[in-house]
Parts: sequence; C-alpha cells; structure tokens
Amino acid sequence: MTTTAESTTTTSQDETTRMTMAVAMNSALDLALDGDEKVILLGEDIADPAGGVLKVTRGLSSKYGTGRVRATPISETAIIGTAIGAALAGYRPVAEIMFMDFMGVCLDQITNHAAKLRYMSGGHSTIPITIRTTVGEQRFGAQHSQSLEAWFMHTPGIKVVMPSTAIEAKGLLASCVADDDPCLFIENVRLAFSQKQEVPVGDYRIPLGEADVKRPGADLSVITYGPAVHTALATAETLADEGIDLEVVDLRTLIPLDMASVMDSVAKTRKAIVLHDATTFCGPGAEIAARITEELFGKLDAPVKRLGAGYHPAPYAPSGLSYLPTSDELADTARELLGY
Amino acid sequence: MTTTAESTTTTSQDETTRMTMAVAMNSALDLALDGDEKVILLGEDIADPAGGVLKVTRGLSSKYGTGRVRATPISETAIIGTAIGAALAGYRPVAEIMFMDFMGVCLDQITNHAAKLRYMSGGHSTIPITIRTTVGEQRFGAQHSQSLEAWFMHTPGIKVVMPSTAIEAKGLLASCVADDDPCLFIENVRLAFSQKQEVPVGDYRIPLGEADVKRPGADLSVITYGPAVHTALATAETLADEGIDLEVVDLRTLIPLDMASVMDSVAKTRKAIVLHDATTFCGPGAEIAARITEELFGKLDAPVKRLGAGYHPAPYAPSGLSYLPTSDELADTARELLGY
Amino acid sequence: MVHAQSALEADAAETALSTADLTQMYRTMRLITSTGEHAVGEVKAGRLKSAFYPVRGLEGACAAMGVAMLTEDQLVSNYRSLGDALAKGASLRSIVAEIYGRADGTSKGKGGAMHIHDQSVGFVTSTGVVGSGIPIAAGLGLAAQLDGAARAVVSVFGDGTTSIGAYHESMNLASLWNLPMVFVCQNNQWAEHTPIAEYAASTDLAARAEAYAMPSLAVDGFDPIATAQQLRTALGRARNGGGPTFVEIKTYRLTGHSGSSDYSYMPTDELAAATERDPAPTFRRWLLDEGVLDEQALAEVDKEVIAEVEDAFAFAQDSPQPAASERYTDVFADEKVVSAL
Amino acid sequence: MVHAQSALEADAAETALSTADLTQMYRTMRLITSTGEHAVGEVKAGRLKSAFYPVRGLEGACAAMGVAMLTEDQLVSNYRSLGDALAKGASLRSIVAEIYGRADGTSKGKGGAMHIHDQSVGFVTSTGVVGSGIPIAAGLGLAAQLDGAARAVVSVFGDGTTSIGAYHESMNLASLWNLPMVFVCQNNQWAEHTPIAEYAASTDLAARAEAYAMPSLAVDGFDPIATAQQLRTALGRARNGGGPTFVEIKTYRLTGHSGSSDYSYMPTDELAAATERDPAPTFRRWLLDEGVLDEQALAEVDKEVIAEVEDAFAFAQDSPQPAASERYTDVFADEKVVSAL
Ligand SMILES: Cc1ncc(C[n+]2csc(CCOP(=O)(O)OP(=O)(O)O)c2C)c(N)n1
Ligand SMILES: Cc1ncc(C[n+]2csc(CCOP(=O)(O)OP(=O)(O)O)c2C)c(N)n1
Ligand SMILES: [Mg+2]
Ligand SMILES: [Mg+2]
Repeated sequence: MTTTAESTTTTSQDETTRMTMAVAMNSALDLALDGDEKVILLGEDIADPAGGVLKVTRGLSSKYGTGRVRATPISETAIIGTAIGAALAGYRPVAEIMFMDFMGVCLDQITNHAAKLRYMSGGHSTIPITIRTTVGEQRFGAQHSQSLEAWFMHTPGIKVVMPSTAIEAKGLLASCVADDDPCLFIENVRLAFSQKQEVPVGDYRIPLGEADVKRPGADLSVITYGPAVHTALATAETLADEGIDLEVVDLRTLIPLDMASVMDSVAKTRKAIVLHDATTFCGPGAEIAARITEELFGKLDAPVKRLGAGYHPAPYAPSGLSYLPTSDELADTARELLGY
Repeated sequence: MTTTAESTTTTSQDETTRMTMAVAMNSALDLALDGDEKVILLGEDIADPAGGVLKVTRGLSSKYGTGRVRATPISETAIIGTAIGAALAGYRPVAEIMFMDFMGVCLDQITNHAAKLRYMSGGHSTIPITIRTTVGEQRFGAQHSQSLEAWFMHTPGIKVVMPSTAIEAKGLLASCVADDDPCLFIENVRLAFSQKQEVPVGDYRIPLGEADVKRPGADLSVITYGPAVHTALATAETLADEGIDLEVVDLRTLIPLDMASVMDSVAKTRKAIVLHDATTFCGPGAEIAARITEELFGKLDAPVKRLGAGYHPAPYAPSGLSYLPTSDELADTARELLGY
Repeated sequence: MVHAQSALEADAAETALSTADLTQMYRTMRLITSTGEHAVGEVKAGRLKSAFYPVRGLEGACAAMGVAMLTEDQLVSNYRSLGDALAKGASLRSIVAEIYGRADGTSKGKGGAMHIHDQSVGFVTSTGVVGSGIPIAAGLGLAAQLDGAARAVVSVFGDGTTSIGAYHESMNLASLWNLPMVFVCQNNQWAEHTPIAEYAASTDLAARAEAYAMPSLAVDGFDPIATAQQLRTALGRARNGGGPTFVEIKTYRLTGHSGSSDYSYMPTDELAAATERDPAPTFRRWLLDEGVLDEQALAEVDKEVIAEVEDAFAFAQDSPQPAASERYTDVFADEKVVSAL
Repeated sequence: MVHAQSALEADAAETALSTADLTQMYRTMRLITSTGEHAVGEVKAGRLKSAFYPVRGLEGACAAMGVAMLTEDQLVSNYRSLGDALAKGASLRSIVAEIYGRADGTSKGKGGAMHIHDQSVGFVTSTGVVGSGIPIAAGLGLAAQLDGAARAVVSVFGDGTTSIGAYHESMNLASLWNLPMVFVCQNNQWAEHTPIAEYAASTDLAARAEAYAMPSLAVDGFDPIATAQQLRTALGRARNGGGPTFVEIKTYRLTGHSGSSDYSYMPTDELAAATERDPAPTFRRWLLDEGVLDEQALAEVDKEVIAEVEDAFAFAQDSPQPAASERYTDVFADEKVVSAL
C-alpha cells in the first residue's frame, strides 16, 4: 500500500507540468512510442487530425507515423485480433476501443484469446497488449455509459486498471504498456478533462497492484476506484464537518487486486463501504465485500455496504433520472454504519 | 421457496415418462412450437438431421418445417440480432448459441440490445427471446468450458436460468419461452444425457425466480445451481455419514434471484457455502455471499465460504489438472465451517 | 449487380412521383434541416446536454425514403436517425421531447437522442452501436416473411458501418433467406474523422453486395427523385418476394460528425462542392424551375415547417422530466423482479 | 479476380516442384492420415477423452501448404489443425502428447487438441472459436510488414467460417493495409452438419474476395501440385509486398465433423466420389505412374511414417501428466498475481 504523498515510482524525473488526465495519458503513450519501437497504436480515429475521441493520441501519428499509430476501420474484432497477432510477433500494441460499451462487439478476442493464450499454450505465448477504453456519459444514453470492469475481473488472464487522477493515469498506463500480460486500461470521459495535476514530464510508472490511500481516516473505510474516488473524497469533506473521519482507499488496479491494503484499512476502521460506478449487483464490490467479511469475520462493527449503479440500464442524462451512486447516498450509508 | 416434492407448476398433466434432460428440453420446445405459432427456433445445425449439438432440437424442423426451425450460418451476431428483430415484430424466438464461450462473439446484441431495448424505449419494446446455450466440457479445452452467467447477472435486463434436473429443464425452459423478457437458458453438456427423470409429457412450467430446496438439512446451507447441485447432493450423502446435515438450495434461476429462500435457509443453519461451476472471483457467489453477510450480520456462526472454478482458464481435461470445485473440497469446507 | 438505370427503366410507371410526393419530400427535407439546426443550436448554447448527430446532407436521401416506404414497411436506424424518423412519419413533438429527455419523449425520456423509435409508424428502433441495427432489421424481415405479409424492412446505416462484422453476417443471411429487405447505406463519405478511402479496401460499396449474391445499386443522394424511384423499385421487389437489395446512397456530410464537433479536417473544396448541392434549397429551386410548386406554395410549406419545429421545441421544453419512480421501471416487464433483487 | 490458370502461368518457373518437394508432400499426407486415424481410434476406444477434429480429405491441401511455405512464414490455424501443424513441420511427438494432455505436449498438456502450436516452426497458434484466428493472423501480417521482413502469414479456416464477422473485418483490413498474407479457405463443403449451399448466399467463395479488392483464386484441393503452385505464387506475392491473396482450396470432408461424430447425413454419392480421390493414395499412384518415386522408395516412406506415428503415440502415452502445481501457472507472466488474489 502506498499513500499519495509517497506514491511508488520506478522511474521519475523532477520536472512536472500541469496536465489534464488526457494529456497525461498522451504523455505516457508518447514516451512509450519513443522508448520502444515495438510499441504501436491501433484504433478508430486515433490518427491526426482526430487524435482519438478524447484526444489522448493527438499528435502521435504525426510524430511517429501512421505505420505505428494506425487509424483502423470500424472493426473492433479486427482491432483486438490484430493487436494480439502483432503481440505474438513481439510487438506491444496499444489498442483503443472507443467506448467500453462496445466491448461486446469484440469480447471474444479479449476473453477467449488475449486472456487465455498464455495458459492454452503452456506459457509459450505472451500477449503484451494494452486495451484502452472509455467509460462514457449518460448524455449518450444507455449504450455509452457502462462500467463493465466486472466482466474482465471475472475473466482470468487479463489485468484491469482504472485510474482516478492525471498522475496515476500516466504512471499506470506506462506500466500497462510495459507489462507482459494483456491489460485493460479504463479511462473516463468525465475525468479526462476535469482532472488536472502536476504530472512528471519524463518517464514515470506506478506499479500495477498497489492501492493508494487517498485520504487516511479512522472511522470507516471507503474502498473505491476510478471516478468514484472523487465522490468519496467529496463526501469525506462533508462528513468531516460532522466529525466522521472517512478513509478513502483507491484500488487503482482491480487485477492485480491489492486486498492486503483493503484489509489493513478495514482491520483498522472495522467498517467498510465499497463504492463504484459499475452496477452494484454482481459487481466488483460483491467480490470485495465478500472477501472483507470472510477474512474479518467477527471483527467488523457493521456489515459491509456496497454502493454502485442501479440495477437498470443507464437512463439518458437530461431525464434527470439517477444512475450512479451519489455523494448523498454515500454520506447516508456512512452515517448509517456509524450508527451501528 | 418450493421443495422438490411440491414443485410449483402452473400447468401439468398426470402422464410422465422417463426422459433425459436433452429430451425434456426437446419436449418443452415441441410443446411451445405446437402451442404458439409465434415461437420460432434459430441456430447453427439445429435443423434435422443434425438436431443441434446436444440433439435438443431433434425432430422439430421435420415436424414444424425449416421456416420456423431454422438452421443458420455461423453468424452468432446475426442469430441474436435476428431473434431480437423477430421479437420486435411479435415472435418468440428461441436462439441457440452452441457454447457459452462463444457469447463474446455476439455479446453486444445480448447486452446492449436484447437487455436494454425495453428500457431505452420507455417500455414500448418487448423482447421475448430465449437464448439457449451450453456449458461445455474441459475435454474441449479452455475455449469450450466456461460458466459465464455472472456476466449476464451483472447486466440488467436479462433473466438467467440454469436447471439441474430434467424435469426442471423442461419446466423452466417452457417458462422462458413464455416470458416477455429476454431469458438466457444455460444447459450443460454433462447433464444433458446423464440426468434422467420422470418428466410430465404435457405442458409443464416452473415459474422463474423460485429456488428449490433439493435436500433439507439443519447444519449448513449449500447455495448452488446447475451441475454443482449434484456435487452438493453427493457431498451431503458423504457428510451425512459423519453426522453433518447439509441443506442444499438449488437457485434454479439467477435472475430473478430468490434471495428470500436463501435467507430462510441460512437464517436457520447460520452457516453457508455458495458453490458453483463459474469462476469464484467476481462470480455469482460473490453477490450471494455479500448479501447473506450483509442481511444476517452478527447472526452467522461462521463466515460464508465460496467455492467455484479456479482463477485460471480451464485446463484441458486429459491433463488431469483441476478446474471445477470438487465434492472433496466442498466436504472439507463444510467440515471447516462446522468447526467454528 | 443491378444497375441503377436499368432498374429504373423496368418500373418507370410504378415509381413515378406525384406532386403530393414531391411536396412531401420538400417538406420532410425542410423539417429535417430545421429541426437539426434548432437542436444543434440548443446544444451549442449549452441548454441541451445531448450527443445529437445532425443529418445535414442526408435530407434528400431521407425524404426519398419517406415517400418510397409504405406505412406498413418498417425501418431500423442508428444514432443519426432524425431524418429517418421524420421521413417515416414519427411524431416530431415526441422526438424532440426525447432529445430533451422528457416524459413525453418517444422513450419517456429514458432513451435519448440516439434511441428514438416510433413503432406506430414502423420506425421500429435505432441503435447507438455501429452495425448493430442491421441484424435486428433482418429479424424484422424474417418476421415479415413468416407472416406472409407484403411489407418490406429497411435497414439504414452509414458507409463506415460496412467495415463491421454484423453488416457482413446480416447481408449473407438476408440474401440466403431471401428476406424482404432493403439495405440502405447512407454514404456520407465519412466515418467520424476518417474518409472512406482510409477504411475501405474497396470503396465501391454497392459492388461489394455481389459477395452475397444480392442485387445492388448506387444512387446520387443529391438527386432525391432518382433516389426515391430506386428505393421504390427495391422496396417493391422486397414486398413481392424478390428478396433484398443493397442501395448505396451517395451523399456528403455537410457538418461535423456530431452536433458540436469540429470539422476543420474536411477538405474545404469537397465540402463546398457538396454544400452547393444542399438538398432542401436545391430541391426548392428545382420545384420552382419545373413549375411543380410556385413560390407561394413553397413559402407556405416553409412557414408550416418553422411553426411545427417551434411548436415541437416548446412542447419538449414544457414536458416534465420523468418521475423518479421511472428509474426502475421498464427493466423487465414486471417491476417486481428488480425490487426483489 | 486473379484466375488460377493465369496466376500459375505467370510464375511457372518459380513454382515448379522438385522431387524433394513431391516426396515431402507424400510424406506429409501419409503422416496426417495416419496420425489422424490413430487418434480417432484412441477416441473411439475410449482411451483418449478428446474432441479431436480429423482432417481426412485435406491431406493434399495441407501438404501443398507445407512445401509452399518457407520456414520463416507463419501460420494461424483452427481446431482442425493437425494437418496444418504437420505440414508446417511442428513436432509430431509434441502434438500427440498435447492431444493426450501430457507434460511434453506443445502446451504442456494444458491446451489440448484444439490448441496446438509450435512457434519454433512458425505454427503460431490455433483457436477453437470459428473465425477468431483470422484477425490474429492479420496482426502477424502487420508485424511482418512493420518489421520490413520478407515473410508471409497464412490464415487457415474453413468454408463455414466465411459467414462470421471476424472474417469480413480481417479481409478488409488486410487488403486495406496490403498485409503480406494468404487467406487459405479449406473448403471441405461442410460446416458441421450444414452443406455450404445452406449457409452461403453465394458459394463462390473466391469471388467474394472481390468485395475487398483482394486478388483471389480457387484451386482443386485434390490436385496437390496445382495447389502447391498456386500457394507459392500467392505467398511469393505476399513476401514481395504484393499484398494479400484469398485462396479457396476446394476439397471434401471424408469423415464426420469430429473424431467420433456420425456422418450418415452426407450424400453417399458425393462422399464416394470424393473418397475415390483420397489424397494420399491418389498421390501415391500418381508418383508411381509418373515415375517420380518407385514402389520401393514409396514403401520406405510408408514405413518411416508408420514408425514415426507409433513412436509419437508411445511417447505421448509415456509422457507424464502436468504437475498439479501447473494449475495456476501461465495465467499471468508472474504467478504471484493469482496467488495474491
Ligand atoms: C461498434 C462501434 N464502434 C464505434 C462506434 C463509434 N462511432 C459512432 S458513429 C461512428 C462512425 C460511423 O460512420 P458511418 O457508418 O459512416 O456513419 P455516419 O456517422 O457517417 O452516419 C463511430 C466510429 C460505435 N458507435 N460503435
Ligand atoms: C463462433 C463459433 N461458432 C460455432 C462454433 C462451433 N463450430 C465448430 S466448427 C464449426 C463448423 C465450421 O465449419 P468450417 O468453417 O467449414 O470448418 P470445418 O469444420 O469444416 O473445417 C462450428 C459451427 C465455434 N467453434 N465457434
Ligand atoms: Mg458515414
Ligand atoms: Mg468446412
């Protein structure tokens, strides 16, 4: 476990600059392309002038050529399959699937091939691909809004990463590209431009599988990741005024999953809420909650609660119908647990 | 909750005959085709002489014609999409996807369309399709062996059914076909021919969403479904000799999920193991275990344990490497919990 | 491949367009342009938080489809569905209300701009995942065939959509089963930022239908009359058991991909040339020149359209948001399934 | 479309087959038939619990590919990969051991009969999901292109596979990017129980490649020499930057779909006619008639093949099962990721 103050870095440089999450990811890809000629990028509209839907690949095809930074037809199966094939020949492809909701179009390549080839070949095949994708927004409606990381966590053989801040987006993306296993790197439309931070300009990596305590606290652990981290931090501020001291643990990577850090936190606070944007039912929080209660049986002061998206497709944003868990819900749940 | 002895049936006839699970499902489809001209069947090799990989559709194209019982090209996306479209025009298509592992090839149609259309249309669209699929066997290797029901449970808008016996296969499949929502009906290669029972010959339905206590017991609840039910029942016999009395709850349908029956059972035994063939990590058992511990907080004698497939792709069967949870593991876990 | 010219000759009498048809086409074009411009204006002004996909450039193609299709014919569209929906006769008020996410929308506000539908006029559904509507349309085609009904099903999609697997599977299936369908490819020459030559190995999309032994033709979408006639021929063939046809409608996107997106990357000469042929004004001039309608009649249509669009936006803005209780309804037929979870 | 005849003429000198080539082809054919028959026998006897997919009928097609491909060329196959693997020179012992799920198998016994591979000879991978290997092969093609290497990549798949989306997406991509590939469609006329005419709107599979502006040809797979020559031409074009070719090899399945499956549904006259042309014996007669090899030389090959197959099965049966500790290895590069979960 690390804390934000002393985030683990394998390489770093002193120089930093203020970057959005989108720019931080661009920087990670730029350095990866620069540092390893085997790194290539594949995806729809990723070449200039488009530079990707979130502009994360902007400038890269101009700098490294359209041979290595390739815009593809609208062919998600071919995109992932091609990445796998190139990986089998020694490349480190980074493939982009515009929205996570489109995973169903190419899931076979990810779950039956990328994730299984090492095992099915008895270790002879290595698939060092990174699949970048984006969780959309309710304003696009139900086919552009889902957080589907649970599908991939349930699929042995692929790592799953979901950063919450610009600096971590850079450090974790760099680690995914350098990793010898398939990695799913999940970005978020809301965070891409709203999250701004001082980010190292040079090569910078954060190891996969280390949670980060974004806010230490004594009373209750909120186990979370991705955009929900900000919901948790905002709620923590609100509750601090009421004298409730939340600890916010940002998992950062879901596979590998740093359960040791989760256990350390909950063993201390004896109360936990798992919070995420994915659907609660059968979501990542189910695994984490089940694990906490199993390992800390008899040592908790209250049941572990889970908060996630409701059991329904995402309603269209302007309708005003809720979908994602809110700060108010988190605050209420925290108060309820503190009352145990 | 029902018990096997008094299984709920909405319609039934006195006459029964001994059927395999495959024949029982054939009977359900035969009656559905006979009783409702809007029922149609779609899938690869489902027409005679093939009659489907597990022979579940044998004889039906000969009886009802290849207009209504249609063999398709190897086009899973088109199969599901066509079923959805026909459903929008008033049909009740039953589509077959040969193996559950191939879901990744057509998942978009299932999760983004079949499951969401009712919601996205504000209730104006009804998609009464049944998707039949099969969980394979390790002897086919890692791309033909997965139990992926968790993906669908995590996807609001689709019902998920997985029977363990011939009679229930008939009654639940009939209910799926008659249901106005998309239903995923999961069959199992091992059970299709090994499960034989007296099954009603006529129209027979079991309502979706009712668990069945397959074996009442006082000491510990095993919450399970599908093929694992038989693992649980066998283990119960073994443990009975040691004076341990297992209760075996067969969920039968995962969506709707009969948590009331689960809670009744665990409230009584105060100890529970969730057992299934799906991967343990982020599997259906995570949801069920999290729920039990949350609702029965402080009332359990031991932590809820989960047993499922290991966190790795399915090893090829002749290798002798384990994958699915075994009766021995279940027995050991039960003994461990009884020792709390 | 069935060539456009010969197909047209074969059915000249049946495909002739009446003055009423031509008037309706003009009306539809104006309605599409005007509604789209209003919507984009609302998005740009920040009053509408929607991903709206304009159909500028496709007005003629859509209007042609509107007069070619019969009421009982069915249509499946995609996220860029405004033109298709209006052409098929879907309620403008309900469409705009849906774009605003309001209770009076086609989907009670829960679907949004990408998920317009109006089953009552055969605008069955529209989808946001590229290519995904094509197999669904094939299913409607299968249903029409099984019903023994003389109705045709149109699947509308863009040029970029021909790259995806769902397209291929559905084309093969429809031809194999001789489904009563028309595959309408609205070729606006762009898939988001990518021009057709950069994603298609062969840009002759109509010719590619031969791989499925499916008759096909390409038509100039800036010629709405030719387009309507070709579509009538193809639809007639479908209704009469002649099986599916692939119709490539060649047009050009006159805006960016989405309501608010930049389009500086589009070659200015290409865009300017296409804009010269902007469907509604061009068609208006033609109607005048040919003496089909006089200035007064056209001005009357223009006025009605503006009034109708203003009414629809006012209606939408007045429509309430869906009740909070709507959140968990329409997941399943029976609401209790969700509450029991 | 490049017609078989003309393609052949163009490169007659380069594609000529030496006696060594012809001998190797015969050897490969016998090896495939014999290994397959042994495996099916083991399955039927209940000694081997495997889903084994025989390649009877494809021996000539595979053997031709074997002599046409260079060592540095790469190949991706599917579940029916035994012939492709042997033709490419993969180790017979390791293949059979893998079918038995043993530690000395190509995948340490963890993959099984559908997941044979041998990277050392360019038999990169094989997959069990129809069509899924094709985009993976495209990725190998892209890598070859980026490497600037003069190697070609072959994607092998069946006739039924041309119905699936992955095929379409990969064909378009390979042609668009001019990848150094050969798409080899082993058309055995059946997809499980379904004959080609019942699933393909157009059964001229080679002609369908035109939709991707990809050169294509069809060749008689019961004529292994013509097949080898056409494949050499196509592979040469790929290696020389000429881009991909689609080669349809027309053969016939001489058995059921899988090792143990019934095939009473196959028309007996069709099957009998194809069996008349059974590749290995037919080629043996041809070699004798043409005086390429005499009876003694052929008998020598036959004997060696039988010995090699018997050795491989004995080796496999003696090979240990993987250690229980193998269960959780090879999920990730680092075993600790799993143990920490
Ligand atoms: C499967 C999938 N991939 C990518 C997208 C993102 N996307 C939306 S529209 C579009 C371009 C489609 O181009 P085309 O088919 O020509 O239609 P047009 O937008 O030009 O009308 C893309 C890539 C998507 N919605 N679905
Ligand atoms: C996506 C998918 N759908 C269905 C299957 C089941 N299946 C295995 S082989 C096969 C037939 C394939 O036919 P073809 O491509 O002609 O190859 P052949 O078996 O004749 O060599 C089918 C349907 C599968 N493995 N993958
Ligand atoms: Mg377009
Ligand atoms: Mg075949």
